[in-house]
Amino acid sequence: MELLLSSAIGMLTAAGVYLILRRRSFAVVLGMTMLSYAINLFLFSTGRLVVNAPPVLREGAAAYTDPLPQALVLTAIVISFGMTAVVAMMALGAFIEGGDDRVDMPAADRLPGGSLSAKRMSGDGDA
Amino acid sequence: MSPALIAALPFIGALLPGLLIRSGRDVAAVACAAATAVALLGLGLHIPAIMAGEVITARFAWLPSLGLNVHFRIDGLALLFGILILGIGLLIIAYARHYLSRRDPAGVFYTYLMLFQGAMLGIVLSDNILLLLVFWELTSLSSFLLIGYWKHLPEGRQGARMALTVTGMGGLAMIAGMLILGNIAGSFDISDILASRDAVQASPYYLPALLLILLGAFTKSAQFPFHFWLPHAMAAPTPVSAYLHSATMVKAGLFLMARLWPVLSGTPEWFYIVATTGLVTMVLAAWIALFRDDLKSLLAFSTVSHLGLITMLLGFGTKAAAVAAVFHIINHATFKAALFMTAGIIDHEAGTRSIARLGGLRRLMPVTFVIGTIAALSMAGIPPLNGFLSKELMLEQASQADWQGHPGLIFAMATLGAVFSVGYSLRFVWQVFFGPVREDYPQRPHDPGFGLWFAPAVLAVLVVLIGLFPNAMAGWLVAAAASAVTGTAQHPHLALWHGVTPALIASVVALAGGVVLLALNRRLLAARAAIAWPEAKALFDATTRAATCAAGFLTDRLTNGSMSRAFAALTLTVVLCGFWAFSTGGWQGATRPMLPIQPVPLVGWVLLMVATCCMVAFHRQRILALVLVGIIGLMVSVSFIYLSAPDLALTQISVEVVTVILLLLALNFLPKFTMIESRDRKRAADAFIATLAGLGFAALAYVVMRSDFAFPSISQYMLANSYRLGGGDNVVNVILVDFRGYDTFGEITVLGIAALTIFALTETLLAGTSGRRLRNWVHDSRRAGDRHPLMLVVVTRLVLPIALVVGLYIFLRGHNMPGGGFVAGLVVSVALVSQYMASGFAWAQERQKINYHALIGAGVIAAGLTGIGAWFAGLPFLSSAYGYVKLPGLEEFELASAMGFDLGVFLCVLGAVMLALNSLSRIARAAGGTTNLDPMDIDPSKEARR
Amino acid sequence: MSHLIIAPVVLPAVIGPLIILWMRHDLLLQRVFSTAATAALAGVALYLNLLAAGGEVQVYRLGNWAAPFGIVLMLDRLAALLLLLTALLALAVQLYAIGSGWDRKGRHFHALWQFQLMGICGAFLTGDAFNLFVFFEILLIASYGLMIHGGGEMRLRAGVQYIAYNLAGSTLFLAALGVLYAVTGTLNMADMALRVAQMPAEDTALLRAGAVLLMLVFAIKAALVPLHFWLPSTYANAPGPVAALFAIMTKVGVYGIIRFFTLVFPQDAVTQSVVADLLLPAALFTLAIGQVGILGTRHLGRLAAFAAIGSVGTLMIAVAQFTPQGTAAAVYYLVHSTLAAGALFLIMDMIGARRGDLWLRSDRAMPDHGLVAALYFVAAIAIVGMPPFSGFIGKLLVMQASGTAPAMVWIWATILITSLVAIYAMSRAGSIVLWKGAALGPASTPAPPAAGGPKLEPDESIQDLGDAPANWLAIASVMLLLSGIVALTAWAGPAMRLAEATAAQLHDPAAYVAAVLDGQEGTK
Amino acid sequence: MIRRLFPHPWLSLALVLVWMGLVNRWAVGSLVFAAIIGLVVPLVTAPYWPGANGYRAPHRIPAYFMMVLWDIARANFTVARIVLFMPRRALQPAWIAVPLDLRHPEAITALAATITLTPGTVSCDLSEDGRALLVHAMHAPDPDAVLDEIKTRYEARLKEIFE
Amino acid sequence: MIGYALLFAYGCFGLALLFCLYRVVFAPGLSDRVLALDTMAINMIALLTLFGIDKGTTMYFEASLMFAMVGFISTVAYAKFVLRGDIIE
Amino acid sequence: MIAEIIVSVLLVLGGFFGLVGSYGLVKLPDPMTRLHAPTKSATLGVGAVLIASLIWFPARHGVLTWHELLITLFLFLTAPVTGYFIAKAHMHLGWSRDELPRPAPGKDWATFCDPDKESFVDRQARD
Ligand code: NA
Ligand code: NA
Repeated sequence: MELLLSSAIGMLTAAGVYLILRRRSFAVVLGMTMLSYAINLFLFSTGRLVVNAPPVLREGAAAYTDPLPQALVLTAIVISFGMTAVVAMMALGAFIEGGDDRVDMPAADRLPGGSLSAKRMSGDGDA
Repeated sequence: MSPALIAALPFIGALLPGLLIRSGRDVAAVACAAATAVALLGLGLHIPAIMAGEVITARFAWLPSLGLNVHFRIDGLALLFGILILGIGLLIIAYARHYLSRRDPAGVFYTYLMLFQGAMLGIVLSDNILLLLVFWELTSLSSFLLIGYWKHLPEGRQGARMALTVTGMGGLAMIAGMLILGNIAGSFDISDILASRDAVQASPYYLPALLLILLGAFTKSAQFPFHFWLPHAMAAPTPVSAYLHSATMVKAGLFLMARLWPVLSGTPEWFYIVATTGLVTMVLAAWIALFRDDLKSLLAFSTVSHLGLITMLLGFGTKAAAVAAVFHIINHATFKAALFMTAGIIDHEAGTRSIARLGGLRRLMPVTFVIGTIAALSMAGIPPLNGFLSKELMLEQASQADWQGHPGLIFAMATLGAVFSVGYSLRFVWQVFFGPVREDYPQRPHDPGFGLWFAPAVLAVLVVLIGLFPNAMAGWLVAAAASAVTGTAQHPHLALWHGVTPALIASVVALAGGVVLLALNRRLLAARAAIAWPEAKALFDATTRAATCAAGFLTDRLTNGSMSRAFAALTLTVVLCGFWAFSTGGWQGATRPMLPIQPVPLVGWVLLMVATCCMVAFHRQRILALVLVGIIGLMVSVSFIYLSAPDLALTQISVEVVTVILLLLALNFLPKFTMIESRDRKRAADAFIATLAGLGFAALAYVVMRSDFAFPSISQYMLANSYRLGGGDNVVNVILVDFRGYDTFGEITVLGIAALTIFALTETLLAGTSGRRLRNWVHDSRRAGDRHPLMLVVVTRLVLPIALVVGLYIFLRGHNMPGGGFVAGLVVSVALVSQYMASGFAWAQERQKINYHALIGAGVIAAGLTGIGAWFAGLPFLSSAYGYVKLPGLEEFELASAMGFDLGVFLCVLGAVMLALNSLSRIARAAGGTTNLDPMDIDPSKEARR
Repeated sequence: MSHLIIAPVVLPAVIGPLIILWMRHDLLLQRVFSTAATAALAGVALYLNLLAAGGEVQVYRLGNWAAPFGIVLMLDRLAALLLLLTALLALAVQLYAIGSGWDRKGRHFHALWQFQLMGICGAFLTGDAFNLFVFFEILLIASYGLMIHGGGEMRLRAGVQYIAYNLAGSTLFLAALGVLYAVTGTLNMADMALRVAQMPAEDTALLRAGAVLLMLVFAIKAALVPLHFWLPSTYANAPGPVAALFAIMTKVGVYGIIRFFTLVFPQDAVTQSVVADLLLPAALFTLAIGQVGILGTRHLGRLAAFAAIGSVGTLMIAVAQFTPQGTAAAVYYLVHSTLAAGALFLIMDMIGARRGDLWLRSDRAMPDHGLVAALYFVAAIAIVGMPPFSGFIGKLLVMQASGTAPAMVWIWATILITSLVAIYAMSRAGSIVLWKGAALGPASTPAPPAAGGPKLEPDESIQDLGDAPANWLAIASVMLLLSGIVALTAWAGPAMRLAEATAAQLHDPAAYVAAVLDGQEGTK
Repeated sequence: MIRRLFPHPWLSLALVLVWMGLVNRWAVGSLVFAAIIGLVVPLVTAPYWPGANGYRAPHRIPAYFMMVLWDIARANFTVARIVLFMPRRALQPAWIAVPLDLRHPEAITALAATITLTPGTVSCDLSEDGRALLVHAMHAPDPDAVLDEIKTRYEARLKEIFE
Repeated sequence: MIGYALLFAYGCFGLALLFCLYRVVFAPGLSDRVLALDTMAINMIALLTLFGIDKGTTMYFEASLMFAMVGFISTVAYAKFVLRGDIIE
Repeated sequence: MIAEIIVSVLLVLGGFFGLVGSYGLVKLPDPMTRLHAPTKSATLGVGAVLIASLIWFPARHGVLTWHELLITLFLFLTAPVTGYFIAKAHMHLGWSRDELPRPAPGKDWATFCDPDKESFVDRQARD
């Protein structure tokens, strides 16, 4: 079981990283989602794996699984949901404002006029 | 007067022009002059004590733990420089009052000038090398401001930058040198350092310290090869040139060498570095000065040359040479300041400083002529002026110096320098004042008013007086200063006539050579013009431009806005660092047995892996990718259930659906497909990085799962006390609302903020240009009819109330069974979403106005108030101290106070989710949406009723 | 136990929602309440400094739970100092935002501002590793909202990058916490310190991995090379006052490293080489990249951003010494660089408001420049570390603290050479923009854009700032920040004594641990 | 007054049952709580369910429900046989337009649901005037028979119940 | 006997999940995939119920209920997206 | 014992129909036909398993739970709507109006209606 879960975590991570390395914001959002699945599973697994021993107190239960990582994962799920919502909205906003959904900053962020040909203008006008 | 007050007076003076900004330039000048005069007076009061060999000190702690303290000392050297700074400063203030035109902001000028004066005075009065550093850099800064005073002049701006850069570089090197020096000596106080000569010179760090400090001194004093900045600083107004670039600032380097002379000098390293640099500078700069056309430039190079001369003298390391150096400092300050002022007057009156356009001013400006000629002849070393005296001393010392076993070398070079010196001095006098009166001056020159020639006249008188009566006029000062420099009492005898010495012969040779040079001047100029000399400014500009371009290239290429690169760097860093950290530690191997693999979980695993692969493969088909995300989320939730985490499964699956809805809302506008943009090589590289990350994280997870806790987990306590102290059977929920309720408080805040951010962004989008763009939006796909299908509307009429009841159930049961406020909030949100999907947002919102802002606010406040409530019981925030209340006759739920907290969670989650969805759907509605009046588009019963 | 310890979190956490609930349509009310709350926060922070000045670590046990089981807030000198710094910076910058009218350019500015403060204060106060994550998220999400305040394409794009990158950072944070929990079985930092110290030497691999991941998390926030790529675009595109507030955000990362690697993983722990081998080179590169960036960039906003990166580099050099002397220097320099970077961002905003854009181009007039130029001059001196301001003192302290380090030559050379680059770059930028711009005069119009390039539109949102009313408030707030620098310079001695006491407390974690875990009568 | 308090009495009853099923405890306290829920929740959701109307013969619902259950069980076997054993080529799917006599949305929904739940047929769409239902049959060699069954077996009964 | 029956049912629904996966991956159109996803959720409910019978616990009821709700909502959302683009209009 | 037999039969039955339903998803030739299969696993497949559970808990553990019944009813309530929507999506994506029977002369199915020519009163969105 440990092998299954860890390989699944690895697979989700790889998928997430690959998608995040794409150039369109939607792929990046999907990658974020994948990554958060991976991390949630991982964080959960730090309580180690137990089948059918949920941490809900009841008569005659022999053992319970570790409840703490579960609480942490819950918090993490919620937070990553909020973050995903914001990034999706922001990607949408950037798309509507800019007309494409690339994630890379356009050259105009770094260079006046957005092109290297404008370098002269930005240079030391004294020279 | 305390040395500290003396040092502070110029700074106080610097404030005055600002405070008196409306009073005009006379008031500013008088205020500054008064401050300077008071400081000079204060300094003068100490003369008797200093002559008696005392050192006046003032000590204030500033940063004792670093050794940076406000320690001042006035000894002979400080006195000498102090008198120069304040005395000439006074003259400059007077001169500048008449020099500056009405358009120039005089207040600003005087502020800068006084700042500089204070910084310079601080340098010479410091008894702490770190404090000295502070003032040192301040002179660079104030000189930057003064050189760039005429902002409209490109030369001014460039010269200011160049001066700042070069002297700044030296200053930075000096920081290191001073720190090393202080650490060797064990103190940063000059008094202590001066006493630790042996320790310093024996230290292995002596040479680095020496080099670094000298770098500072040489750049400041414009020594070769750092001399090039000074001529370009001549773009400054002439009072500045006269003050900073002849009399004071450039002498800071000399001052420093003199100040540290007892500690650093006397070694071969010192001699060869300092004396050689000085010699080369002296000769080279004098040679260059011969050819300058600009008066101020000529004077600037001559200044460089004379600074080289003094540097060389200090470099000799002998006491007699030190005396000569000190004396020449005085003399140079007097004649050079006078010359600069003269040049300024000529510029002011004739409208040009170009020698080629001048000549014949002797008749038109007799006063100026007299002053300028006296000063220039002193510079040339013509007796009986003061320049002659110190030059004789210099030549005397040079004749005794030995360079690598070549005894006459330095003497010969020094004589050559003297020849050039005479040459350019005579050229200054001859080509400016003599010759026929011209008709083509830019403006008709005549002698200026008293205010302008008074200051140089004073200096010229001093030139003559010191030359005639050296011992009376300057002997005492030289003695005091030289004593301070050498550390032993000096009683130099200054005289015009020492007999026929090698120095005298050299002087005569110099005079003769100078006359010859003047005669050959035109031919020399032509010859020099024919050869392409490396222009220092061009070199500097090329260097800085290359540095700027390189920096720009590096910065633009490195931080090029590519997120992919940023992530690749992050991923690789994490993987490599993680691997390195892990592999350099010890792992005992697996200590936990593996759980057996059951077939059904195996199926789930296959599903998850395949879905993930497909997701990557098909991510360009965005809706499909979203469906696959749904499957992956489903599988993750199920695995939570299988591995004993029902709460997680509930949360994951409900978050999942809201996420999908949210992304669908966004995807409505985004392109539905992604182009292939990356080249194969990039994709392969990305895949490699991704695989690396996947393998790394999988390995980490595997190791974690197979290792036991090294210590018992704190969750044992939570399991044991969840019911007894937390009042709930569902330990996860008790952790969430009680043990770690503070986390949850933060978490709902995050959600609330997320929603507010989304709302604010929506508002911004709808209000701005994109609002217009949205209203003209054309959807890229064909849309089906029937927006609000009858069947969905009808079923929702049942599903919504049922879901609300389920939400209530999950909320109330959460403390004891899987569930809780968070999941309940999501369930209710999803239920409301189904209503909105069925009949449209606007229709539903019109019927039941739910203020989502208020829900968020109320939720956070409710959770917060539950926490604050504990304060009234004297307990910390979020203490659930109320115990339990059973509602009689009703459902038997235990109402722990934590439930109030959970209610806050519920409200906040509901409000946040709905506000976010609402905001997103508002964008869609702005894009040409319509609002329906009926819950369903097709309603046959309506006709029947009609 | 004073309930005021939690006030820096609860106060903004209550004011923020109140603003949303009752004042969301009334800007004046928002301004009054928000400013009052920030001022109150500063007051509380001042009180907490007095409380911490006794040298005793104060513990606040949330929910009245005993220490490793519940969450604790910890107030020591460092936390108190950073709270005060945050509150003062926030107050000044908030006044600027009001004075310049930035808070009118979008919705919920003040609510987000309060939440931002809540997150930062919570992060400084918490004694629980996972709770630190939660408050990191609060401060991050609020910063997302603030960053895109006012909208605009470039800002939104930069925002997407900023979020995405920090989401990756959050993921990493969780991974690190997971590993640390899986090894130590605890989340309380003091308890973790105790357990790490008892860790058997042959079982250190996971712990080391966890420590290095945690360090990388903080390195992302602190923008250490090569994890700094997110910063320039973010800060350059954020609204001026927001970027100024962000000056404290990188310091949160620095705080994390100081806290964890003095308390949980001190120098003698099994994780020692994790930090020693990685942090210093990263710091040096950060300094170099930052200062070179100042010279290399053509945009004043990015210039300030690179200056912020460079100052983090200097700061981390001091931190990476992990000696009391180094930490003391770091604390001093931290305060300085926060104020200086904050002021610089505000000044850049003022310049942008007067010129119409922030490109470093010589054909733009700079009207009404005298005061702005003076402010720029002071801030530039402060940020590049020239005398007389605290930047110089800080630089001396950092150099002196690293004077006995093996890599001393590298450290000093990097600091000094990059300082030169920065000095040249700042003087170049200033003389082009302010001197040349002033010489151009107010009447001159911008030159037409270069052929071939897209049309360069002045940022509309900035343009109308120039005639915003109450601009004196904006100038006063910048002066407030700069006067902080002056005070830090003038009272360098007392400030350094405080820093040294802070460092001494940090390097004696036993007292901290004892304060948390001992004497827990009356808790559940 | 009663009408305003109980806008949808049948819904209230259903919710009481749902609550009792959820808490899974037949105690008086639960029942009281369920009653409160039955009162409040329909009131809250009433705005979304305008123009409620009473049903003519609600007592026939259980019988109809049992009949549908039986049909589901029966049809399941038929469909299983088709899925498992019938070759693809032999399959004769058909679109059937069912003209509707029903007018009430609830009734139409109930009919559509019945059609979908009984294996072999799926209700796919409504006509633009709401007077016909589009049904897809998986294997209908004789579409008219299917149409006939729908009309007589289900629609007629639903009309009795609802209208 | 119940053990074998459980095993059989586990196998059936597990296999059913794989069939659904096949249809998700190899489908001519989006609606088929949505259908497969919906079916998957329903099969999951069955598996959960089997798991509950197997382990003798009712702990997983809430999860089943949630799966049912979520399956419904998300299927409607996907379909509505295909039909109209805007799912909340 | 009798309960066990009943439960076992129901489980086998449920498993069988669940499998058949999903198998149909694979086997059946066109999307519209495939739509029929899973509605079966939703009804009888899951239904049988849920009823087995409903019987099993009181019989074996002595606890009566109505939860399964609730889930069954909920599925019965919602499955027609999901089927309806997926069918509409099919029609929208893959069918033209000429391939389908007309509801009445001159009338069309709702999915094919021109969304701009609605028969009811609309007003422009106000915000
Ligand atoms: Na939580
Ligand atoms: Na889903």
